[in-house]
Amino acid sequence: MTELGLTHFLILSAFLFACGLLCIATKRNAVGILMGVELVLNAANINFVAFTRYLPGFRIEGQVFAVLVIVLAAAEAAVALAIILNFYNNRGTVDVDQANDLKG
Amino acid sequence: MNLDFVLFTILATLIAASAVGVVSSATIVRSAVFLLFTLIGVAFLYFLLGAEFLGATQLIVYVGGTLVLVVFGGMLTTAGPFNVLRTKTAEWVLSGSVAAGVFALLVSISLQLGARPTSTGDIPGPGPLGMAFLTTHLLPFEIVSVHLLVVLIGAAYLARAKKKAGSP
Amino acid sequence: MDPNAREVDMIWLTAQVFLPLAVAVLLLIVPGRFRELLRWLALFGCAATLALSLCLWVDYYHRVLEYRSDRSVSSMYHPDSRLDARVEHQQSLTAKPVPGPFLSIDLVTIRPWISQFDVNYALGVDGLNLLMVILTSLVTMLAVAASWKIDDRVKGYLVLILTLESGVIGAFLSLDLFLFYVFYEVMLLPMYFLIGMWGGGRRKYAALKFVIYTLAGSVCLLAAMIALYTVNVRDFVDQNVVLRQDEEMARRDPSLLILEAKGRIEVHSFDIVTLSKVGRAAMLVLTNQEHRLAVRGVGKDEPHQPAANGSVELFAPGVDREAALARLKASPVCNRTFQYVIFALLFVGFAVKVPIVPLHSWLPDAHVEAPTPVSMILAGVLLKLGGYGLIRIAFPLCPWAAAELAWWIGLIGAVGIVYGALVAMGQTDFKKLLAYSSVSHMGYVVLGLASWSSADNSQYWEMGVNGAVYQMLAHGITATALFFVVGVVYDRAHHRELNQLGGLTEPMPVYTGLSAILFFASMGLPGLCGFVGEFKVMMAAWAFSPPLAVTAILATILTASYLLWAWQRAFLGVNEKTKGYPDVSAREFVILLPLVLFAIALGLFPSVLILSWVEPSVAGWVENLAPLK
Amino acid sequence: MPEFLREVPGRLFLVATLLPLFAFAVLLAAGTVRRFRSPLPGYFASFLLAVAASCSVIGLSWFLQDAESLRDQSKAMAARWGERVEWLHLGGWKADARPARSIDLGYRIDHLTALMVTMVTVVGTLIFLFSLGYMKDEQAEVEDHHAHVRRRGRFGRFYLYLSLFAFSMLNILIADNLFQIFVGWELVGVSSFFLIGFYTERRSASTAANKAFIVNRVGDAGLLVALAVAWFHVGSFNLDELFAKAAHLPADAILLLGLGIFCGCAGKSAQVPLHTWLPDAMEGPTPVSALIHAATMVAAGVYLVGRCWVLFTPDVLLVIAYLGAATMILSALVAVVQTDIKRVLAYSTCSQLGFMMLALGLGAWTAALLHLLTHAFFKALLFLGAGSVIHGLHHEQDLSKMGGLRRKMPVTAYTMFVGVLAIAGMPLLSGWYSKELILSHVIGSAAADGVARPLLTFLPFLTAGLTSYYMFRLWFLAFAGEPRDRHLFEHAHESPAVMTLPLLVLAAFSVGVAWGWPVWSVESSQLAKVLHHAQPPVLDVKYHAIHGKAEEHHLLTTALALGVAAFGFAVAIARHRAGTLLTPPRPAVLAQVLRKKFYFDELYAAAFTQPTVELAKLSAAADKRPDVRPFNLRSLDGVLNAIADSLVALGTVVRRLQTGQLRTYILALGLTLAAGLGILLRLSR
Amino acid sequence: MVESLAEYVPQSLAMILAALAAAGLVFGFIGTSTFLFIWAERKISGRIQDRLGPTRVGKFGLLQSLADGIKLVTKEDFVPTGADRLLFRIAPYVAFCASFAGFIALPFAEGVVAQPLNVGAFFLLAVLSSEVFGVLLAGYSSANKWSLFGGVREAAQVVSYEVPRSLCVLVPICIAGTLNLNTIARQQEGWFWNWYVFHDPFTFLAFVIFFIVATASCKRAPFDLAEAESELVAGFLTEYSGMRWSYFFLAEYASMFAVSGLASLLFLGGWHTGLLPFEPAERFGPLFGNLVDVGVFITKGSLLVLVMMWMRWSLPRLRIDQVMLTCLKYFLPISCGLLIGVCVWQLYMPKVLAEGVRVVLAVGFVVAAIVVVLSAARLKPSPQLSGAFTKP
Repeated sequence: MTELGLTHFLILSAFLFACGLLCIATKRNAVGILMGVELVLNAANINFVAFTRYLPGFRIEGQVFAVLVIVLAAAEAAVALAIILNFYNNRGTVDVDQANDLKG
Repeated sequence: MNLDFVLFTILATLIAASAVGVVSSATIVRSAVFLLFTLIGVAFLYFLLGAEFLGATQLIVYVGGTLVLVVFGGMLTTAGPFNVLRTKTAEWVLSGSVAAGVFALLVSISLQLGARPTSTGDIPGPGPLGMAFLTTHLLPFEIVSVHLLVVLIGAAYLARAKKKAGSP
Repeated sequence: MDPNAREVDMIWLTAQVFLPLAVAVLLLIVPGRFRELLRWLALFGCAATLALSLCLWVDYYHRVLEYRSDRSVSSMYHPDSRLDARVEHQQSLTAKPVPGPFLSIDLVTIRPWISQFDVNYALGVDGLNLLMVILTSLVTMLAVAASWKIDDRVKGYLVLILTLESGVIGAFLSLDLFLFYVFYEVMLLPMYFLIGMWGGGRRKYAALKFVIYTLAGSVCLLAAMIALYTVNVRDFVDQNVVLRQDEEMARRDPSLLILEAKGRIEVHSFDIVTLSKVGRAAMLVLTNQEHRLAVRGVGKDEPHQPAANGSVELFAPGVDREAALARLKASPVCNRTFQYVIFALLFVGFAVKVPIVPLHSWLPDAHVEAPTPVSMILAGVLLKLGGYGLIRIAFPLCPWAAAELAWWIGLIGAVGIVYGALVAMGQTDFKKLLAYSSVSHMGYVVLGLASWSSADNSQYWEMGVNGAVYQMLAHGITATALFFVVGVVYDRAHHRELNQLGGLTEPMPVYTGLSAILFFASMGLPGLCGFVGEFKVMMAAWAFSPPLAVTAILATILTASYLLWAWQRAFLGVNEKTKGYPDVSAREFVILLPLVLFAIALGLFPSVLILSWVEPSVAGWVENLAPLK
Repeated sequence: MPEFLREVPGRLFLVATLLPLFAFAVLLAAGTVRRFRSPLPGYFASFLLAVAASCSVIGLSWFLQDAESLRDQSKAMAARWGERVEWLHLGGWKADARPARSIDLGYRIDHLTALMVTMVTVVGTLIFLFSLGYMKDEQAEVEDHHAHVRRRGRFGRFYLYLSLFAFSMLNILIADNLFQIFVGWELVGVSSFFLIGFYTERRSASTAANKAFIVNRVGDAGLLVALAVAWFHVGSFNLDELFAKAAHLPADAILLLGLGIFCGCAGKSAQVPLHTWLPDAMEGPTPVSALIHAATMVAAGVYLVGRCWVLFTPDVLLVIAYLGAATMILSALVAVVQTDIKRVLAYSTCSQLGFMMLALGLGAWTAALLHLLTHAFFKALLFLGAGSVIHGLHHEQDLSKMGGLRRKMPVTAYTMFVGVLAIAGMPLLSGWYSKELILSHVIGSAAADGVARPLLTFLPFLTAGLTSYYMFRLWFLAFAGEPRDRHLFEHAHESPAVMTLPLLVLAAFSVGVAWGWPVWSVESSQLAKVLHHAQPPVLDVKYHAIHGKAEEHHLLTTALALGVAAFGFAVAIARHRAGTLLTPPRPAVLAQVLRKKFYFDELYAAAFTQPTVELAKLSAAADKRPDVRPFNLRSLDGVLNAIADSLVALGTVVRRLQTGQLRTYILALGLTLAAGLGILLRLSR
Repeated sequence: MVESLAEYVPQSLAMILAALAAAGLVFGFIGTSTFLFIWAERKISGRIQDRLGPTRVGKFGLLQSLADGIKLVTKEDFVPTGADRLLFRIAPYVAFCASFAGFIALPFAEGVVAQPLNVGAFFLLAVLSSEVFGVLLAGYSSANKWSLFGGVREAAQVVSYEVPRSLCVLVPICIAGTLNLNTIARQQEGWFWNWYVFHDPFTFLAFVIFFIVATASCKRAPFDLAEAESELVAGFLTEYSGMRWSYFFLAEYASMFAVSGLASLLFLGGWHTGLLPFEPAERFGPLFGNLVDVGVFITKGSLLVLVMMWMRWSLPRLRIDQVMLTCLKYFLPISCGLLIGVCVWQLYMPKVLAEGVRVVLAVGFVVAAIVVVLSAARLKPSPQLSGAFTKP
């Protein structure tokens, strides 16, 4: 295990993913949830780049995907923030527990 | 025990610790700071893996752009100084166990995956990447471009200052 | 065959299907305030569609007569009238573009559409669906003419009707399950809006009910379709296709031996003709008659001269019979449950449309709430799609289950006849009464189809199917007309309550006269169109099961009762309220007259007008299935 | 004579058949032209039917010549007097498979057909003529006193229906196959429907029309069964083929075939238990009653039984005989108490038809059909006479208001008296010949078999007596004695010549149509001899013994028949003298039963009509209930709605899962992910 | 360097050592230059404001910065009540680390770079843009509303200006076809008209805009809205004192030099003099040549820094809305247009014409500059100022 390999990155990414999940699941602040999403996306990206490195078939594709993910994450953050701001304008809070209009 | 491994260990520790920090921080800006470290760590992880372009992109887009936006948003929407929204312990336990379960499963899958023979090699630089974007992966590239345009307009629309009725 | 004929077929059929849609698009461009222009455009569009289908018909009829008069080919004129023969030819052309000499009276076009899923753009005309297409275009044209009074959102209304026509014609003509399904759904939406936006008081309820029922039916259809798609049909399609796939596979994975690859090839298809062959083969296997399964001769362009030794040539030329048989027996298609389930799904899918009794509940609502022209289309055309689906899809695709369940299907049909008639008798709403009479009349269609007689008595079955087809046509004519009749009186009275009508004879003599003919046509009076189909069905049903036939025969009494009762209540007697009603206007007369004339002409000359060119197709259909039992 | 008629003279009859159809078509087309009510349609239709009548008379004479000259050349005969054309082709498209089957249309003329067509066209022409006068009112606007409305005249429409009827009736007669007969069967049914319901404003009329059609449909259903059996077992509807193959059919098939055909005939000929429609059918205009419900259509049943006699097994024949007897006696009894002039005649018709059926059932084929022909003439005469009376009395039909009318309308009175005499079996009048023949056959069969079936032996004589009684009763009530309603009497008048002329002609026919030489010998009736040619050959063989016995007891029969008739006449005249013709029979129960026509209508209403209507209402309710309550499980629609409702209820339960809390969703997502990963792991192992 | 070290010590150790050495050098350069720049700034401001500036400590007041430094180091490290202590403390380091990291990829001469990167330009932009984070945190964690305003302004401003800055950087990169700064500099070897700034009118404009935008992103006046003494006390710096305060200044001056260095690398020929048509390192030997190169590079960078200072004391501060407006409504579209323009130029301009334009542009600029300088030299100092030169 001392030789650096794919597994290490995958485990790191899994940890990041779990943290992201936990972050989304526990934060009540909408911005915090957004951060959790970023963590999850980063976890995915780590995987992509690790595959790029360690799997010959992914030399380009892994990077392409990682770039796309980064770009989309930025876009997502922008839209999410716009939504959050709107929500804040309407409700005066960013507590997602207040955002229960979809309650069945 | 080579340098790469050591560097990886350091970076991984940084990333993991600050990720934990993100989760456990009570205030949003602190979370953001920890996230900053995570992201930077990830960026350096890319450098470590040889994906310089990606690392730089991660820095410029995530750290310089996204995260600033996030913090910005956090500041704009915080009702009072260092506002804290707490979650119940039960929820923490529940979410924590789910996350732990997912982590465990992912790790076991990772072990299986990592056990397969892999090969290393240089990662292509920005040139081939750009070529790929303009040739074989043109469609996703274009989709993302359009997507960005839509996001630009959409975000501007959503966040625009709404004229209150009565105000000029 | 003339190689250009393929292109010609393609153009004809495509035009037939999409002409109404094109007109609809044209209407979209015209600004909504030119109402008269919109109406005339739509009418001309429908008339053009009708003209097109009549051209097809003239051509088709001409060829039928030609073949029949030409004794030198008399031995083969029959096979040529079978759509599947033509389809096979066409498919082999798609696989290997070497046109061979071939004579056919059917029009077929097959083009790859979604080749990943083996979906073809396959349209074909034989007697069966040509009849339905003509009926559709006629009824739609009259419906558009009947819509002249609709002033509310005329443009959308006309566009929807034209779209509907496209969908219906497409569904009638398509030879590919997937394409059929697409058109089937295309039809659904305009109908929903037509009922839901231009309907009567409870239109939303009715429209929703219609959609839910139809969707439930089409979901069944979809499930069956997908299940059938999983069937490996490699032994039934042109072997060039298999060869090509073999090469492809070997190229992709060089480690695979050619032989090994060949064993692994799976060909899937949505093609109705191919799948029906599989169905027939499965039936032979399931009835322990697998020794009769045979491989078709190579280069035999006149297919299926029924072999003297009773063998049924289903496997494509060049197939190893033993291997194919083994593959067939191993595949789930030879599983009884599979067959039953598929058939049940298909049957339910179409039963909703027919509608067959426990599934008919949408029909009265939809009919009652729909505006008159839409009711006309609904009764005249859409119900036929169910019957047509049973003929074209449900029976050929699962012949074994159909044969096993034939008696029950017949029973359902008979029950439908009686039940529909009884419920109709209990109605006081004129339109509802007609709606239930549709249920009753379509029961004859089911009964006629179900009279599966064994090989020796196959003429009776043929007669039954003929009768079913004719009954659909007749019902198309009479129901359309009767709904219009109701519409006419509704325009004057603004209600449809039978007990408050009455005494229409005196103020509206011409209307009464025309209605009388239609009523009696619907009742099955000899000399009018309703009789021929019912009579044939009864005769066929007797050969199949006398109790069912007796039920159907006795139901004629009920039919007479409720129609006469309605007649008495609506037209006879004295009613102060109806005294001032004007007689039919010129427009109404012009709409009713063709239908009345058809009702008479079809009753007097069924053979010359219809059956002489429909029957070859029906005969081919029966001849495919009857020898299996 | 055109060439095409000379080659195939049978076409004369075809022309005779199609001429009314032509009239029908022309009138139908003209009907769309508004305000079409000049007398023209009547003249047109009458003229065409007269042409048809002359065609058929010529045809008859040619046929009789041919029948003599080509006696032994059945093939040539068939070629000259029959043709077929394929109407519907079925199956058999393949060169190698079973032969094609087709439903053919065709005609075949034999003695019976020729005579019947002639009778129908001649009687029809007379009735058409009569109607010109009778329906004259309809040429202008009409005040309907029953329904109290003014309405347009329907002169053209009347002739439209009559023409359709004439065509359909002739179609039945000339048809060479069961299918065509069925078609005609239905068509006469529908024209009868329209004619009975001619006065559409009257509820009774339209109800009677419905009743007639529906009861006829019951009969037609039987006929359909027969058709189905024929088609399945023989593969053809052609009568000759059916006759040829009848012997080889399975027993149950032939039984079903016979019963089915008889069922059709019973419906058309108003035999018990399907007889109830005929009296009600008198709602139509009187010429219609004369034409359809006396002379022709109702006779079609008898005709068909005669036509298909070969197809009946002894069992079926017995059924026919018994039902005929029942019809005969029951109707006769009911007729005794009727006071409506047309109803008396209607029941009399029923009774006479039963008489014919009985005869057919017993094998008196020639006699029955002879009676059919003679009855057509004198019953048409009687009905037209009644029509004339009604016309003269301004649509008053009640016998109890008439009386002494012979002074006001002598032609009608005396022509009708001829009719009464004929039906009562006055010797040397046409009715006598046929009745004598039948009764002698009855006696013959009784003598041959012993009095095995006493009812079948005695009832005909009883009926003969009753017939005599009620017919004379009718005449006396209407024409003899003093007028019972002064006012009515004052305004009564003799009918115009266009109406009395047909009466006179028919009276002449009623007297002499069955004559032969010597006139006093029943056996020498010319008409019977001609008819005898058409009799199925097997009959002579089967009933040889009976015929012998009948010859033997001929005088006895004559005496008996005359006796009962005279007795009936005597009773009638006695009661007339006593003025008790209108008093009901003594036991009040009997009177009630008779007045209620043996409760048939009530029985049917209770047993069939009401239950069906109730069932219909029940099914309608079971299909859909107007109230849309949730979980209404008592109707199909309700069940479906209940399913929908329960789905909605399920939805309300399931929607609680949607907390609206983001974190819940994320947890669910996480769990799903974990589950998915777990499955993945499991699978990859 | 790593290779030569690796001959004596293990590979990994050699790398660590090399990294340490590079870090030390960079840190040293930053410290030294900051001292000098602060002195220069004060001197220049003094001159521009018609006064002398520091004169007491050392010759020309050269050691003034050192004295200030000592003062700052000895000041109390003060954290206001209610502040987020952790964030308050790390904010200066974040800011400084970002600027510092920029130097990692900044080549001073051929191969004289801490870590040669293929995506150097990109990396430089990336790390420099993250400097804003420190400011933001500082503003937030101070629990002071002026600070918060400053931080938020800074965030908005920097994030916005980053876009035109990156676009302007792309202009020379489009010509060079690489992100490697070393290569870009090498491509501008030779006469000064080989500099990308004179490549075509678009690059010329791009340089101008880049310089303005870079000034803004270093939150230098007239874009120093984050501090804005007249409005926000001292903006994000309000609550800071001592070492932490000085880290911000280190960061600011470092990033000033970093962007100036980037500008000179991208537009002004990097370490090439522009007057010698050859590579000094090849002609004068690696050591001397590199020294010359480094000198040239530092000179160029410092000159640009001086221009920034000149601008600071010459122009009034803009309002925050004007700042944003300038960026979003003018610089952004202009820089987009420049990017497109330079691409079109490269693709469709005939070679000869392009060369002509380049020479005309370069020579014209130089001539214009000389004319301006000469005419400026003829100007007499103002009477008030003239007194300053005379000893009191």
